[in-house]
Formats: sequence, C-alpha cells, structure tokens
Amino acid sequence: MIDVLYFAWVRERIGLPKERLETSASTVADLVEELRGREERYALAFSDLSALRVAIDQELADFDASLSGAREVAFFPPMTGG
Amino acid sequence: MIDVLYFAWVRERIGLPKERLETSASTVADLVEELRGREERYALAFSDLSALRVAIDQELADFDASLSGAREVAFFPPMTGG
Amino acid sequence: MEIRVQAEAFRSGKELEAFTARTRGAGAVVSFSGIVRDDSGELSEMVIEHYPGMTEKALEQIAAQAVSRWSLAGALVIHRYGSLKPGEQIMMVATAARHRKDAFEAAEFLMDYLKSRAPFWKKERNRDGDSWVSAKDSDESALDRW
Amino acid sequence: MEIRVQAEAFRSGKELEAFTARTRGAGAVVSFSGIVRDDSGELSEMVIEHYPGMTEKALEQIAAQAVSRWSLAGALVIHRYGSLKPGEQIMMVATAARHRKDAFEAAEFLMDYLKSRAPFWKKERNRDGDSWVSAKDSDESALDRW
Repeated sequence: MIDVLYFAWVRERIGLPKERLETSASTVADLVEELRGREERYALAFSDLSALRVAIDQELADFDASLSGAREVAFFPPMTGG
Repeated sequence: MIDVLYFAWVRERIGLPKERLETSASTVADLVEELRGREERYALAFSDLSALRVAIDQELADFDASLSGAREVAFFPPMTGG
Repeated sequence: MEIRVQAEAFRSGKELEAFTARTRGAGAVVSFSGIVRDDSGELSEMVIEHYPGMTEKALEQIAAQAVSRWSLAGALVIHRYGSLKPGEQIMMVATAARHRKDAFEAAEFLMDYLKSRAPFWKKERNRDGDSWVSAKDSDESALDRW
Repeated sequence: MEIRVQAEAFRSGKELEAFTARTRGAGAVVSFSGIVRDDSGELSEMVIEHYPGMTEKALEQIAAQAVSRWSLAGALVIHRYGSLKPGEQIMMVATAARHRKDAFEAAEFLMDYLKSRAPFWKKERNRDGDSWVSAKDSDESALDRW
C-alpha cells in the first residue's frame, strides 16, 4: 500500500488530494502508467510528464526512481514559491 | 582664494579641518607641492599620495586635475563607509 | 537557522529587528521580502498551497546548504500559505554574516532555491477566474550559478 | 529615492516597513543593514566622520546610477555619522523592484559604491588606543563587476 498525493492543478484535475493505493509498480513511471489507465481524469493529469514533478517520501525524485520501500509519492507541477 | 579641507587622519596630522589659502597652483599636484613645502606636518600628511584621495568642489578628482575655477579642495584617505 | 511555515501574517520589520538582535555581532544583515503584486488591478487574492511535511524538510535542507557554503551568523526563512491579499507579505529570508558578501550571496541562494525547490504553488484569483502561476524558466536557470 | 545622512540612531525594522509601504506594488524588497562589530571585545566606540555636502551629493549620484541601471520602485540609503556603540546600526540600504534580481543587484551595487565612493571614515576607539579603519582592497575591487 502506498499513499499518493496530488497538489495544485494535478489535485484539481484528479479531483482529490490524496489516495491510498495497492500497486505492484516498481518505479514512478510504472505507477504513472497504472494511474493513466484508470480513468480519463488521470490520463489528463498525467498527459505531459515534462510539466510534472514527483517526490518520494517527501524528497524530490525522478520518474525512473524505484518505489521499493516508498510509503508516499506526490505529484505536482513545478514549484512557484517565494 | 581656495578652501582646503582635511578629513580623518589627514585632518589629524595637519591639525586642522579647514583653511583658506591664497595659491597660484594650477593643479591638485601643484597645490600638494606647495603644502608639502609649508611645514613638517604637511610634508608628513602628503608623504604618500597613493594613500590619499582628493575631491574638487565635492566631486572625486585626480591629482593632475586642474584647479581652475575651484572653490573647495579636500584631501582624505580612501573612504570606509558602509 | 530558523524556518517558519505559517498561515498567519507577519511583519518584516519586526522579524528583521528580532533576527538582528539574535545575530548580534554579525556586522551585515540582508533581508528579502516577497509581496503579493497586483499588476492588472484585477487580483482579488493569491492562494498558496504547500505540501506539509515536505515543505519544512525542503526549507531546512536549503538553509543547511547555505550555512555550509557561507560563513553565516544566522539564517531565517518565513513562508506563508493560504489566502493572501495584494500588498501582503508572502515570505521573507534574512541572513547575517561578518561580511556583506556572505550575507548577500546566501540570501540570493536561499531565494533561488526556495523559488523552485520548495513545494509551494501559487494560484491567483482574479475577477475573471483563477489561474495557477506557472514556473518561469529564469527561476530554474537561476540555480545554475550556485 | 531617499537619502538620509544623520547622527541619530534609526530602527532598521521600522524603516523597512515604511519603505515597503511607500513602494507598494513592488513585489520584491531587499534590505542591507551594517552593524558595528566588536570582534576583539575591546571596542568602546566607533566614530564616523563624513564630509557634509559631498556626502549627500555622492550618495545621490550613486542612487541615481542604481535607478538608471535597474528597474526599481524605490531606493533608500540611511547612513549615520558621529559616535556609535558596538551593536548599533551604522547604515542601511533598501531597494524595491518587481523582481528579486533587480532588487538584489541594485542593493549590492549601492553597498559596493557606498563603501568606497561615499566620503565616510571610521575610527575605532579601543581600550588601548584609537585607529582609523583602513580601506580593503576587496572593497575597491568589488566595483569591477558593475
């Protein structure tokens, strides 16, 4: 089981901030593939990965990073703080 | 007639902050030569020109600048504001 | 090193004075404040979303990097989230050092990293609709100099 | 653009807030404060001498240059003269701009020029005697980048 979090317009497109998933995905990219196949709103949110960033257990990561041992994955657009 | 001002350790070495002089010096360097010849304390204050800065009418200038039309000349060490 | 992520408004002047008092002996204190702009005159509010937990961690890592790279007597980061009106303070950083070069560079470093490596997202609510502020290429390329 | 040369103490926080209010709409405000350091623990006071008349002129020229080179919503320079105790504020600059890059660069420019082009001289009074602070080569060479 893994917690998947969405922020900013990713959260809005998918329609929820967080969900708990059963997944056999071994990398972030695999998880994205899985999510894309679920529903149109996911396919839409994940249509352009270059517009997305990912964090594993609250650390920025790459889309080819392993999910082994991960408890929390978050997807969001490039950050705009400051 | 010209006002000559001294600041910081130049003022301390010469022993006064300001004096009014009759001079025929045509450049700052000429004026320095004239002052050096006056008394030991002037010779001491002006012994190393590389340690001094000069302003003519409150604008930084060079030692070879002309004094034509100048009303006020100031000598001081490199500035240490901020 | 002090990090605060908060919904509450803060006063940059009060924070600057308290920070200066805490870093007494520093000689040089630099501050940066970010304020909600309203260029169009149409902005009703700016809403800042963040990622609780990761935000604090990311800011602490950024500040720890600054402390390791420059000789600092202290560093402060305050960043708000939630709803802000035009003219309100979004965030501030402050750095204290013996010399101005360290204080300036560390403050710019903190700002550059905070802009694109701390999980905050800004949404503008205008009279004619909402829009997420998009990241600028110049913010990403600002990291190259460090 | 506001220049103040004064003997009186000032509060950096109060000045920063008033400046931020005056430059409303700027988005980015940078401040620098210089504080009397006492590294040796022996400093009884710092005495700052200046050249009345030229000081204001020089600061105005420096600030005018900053305003012409960067897109600023405002610039503030306050510099004290007279006797200061360790921990007291010597001076501050503040800059306001739409974007942080302009605000940071203009503040650093103001500081670099103010350090070695405005007619101020510092004398330290220590328990074992007085000494004029000497100009640093690094302050002169800091001007090269502008």
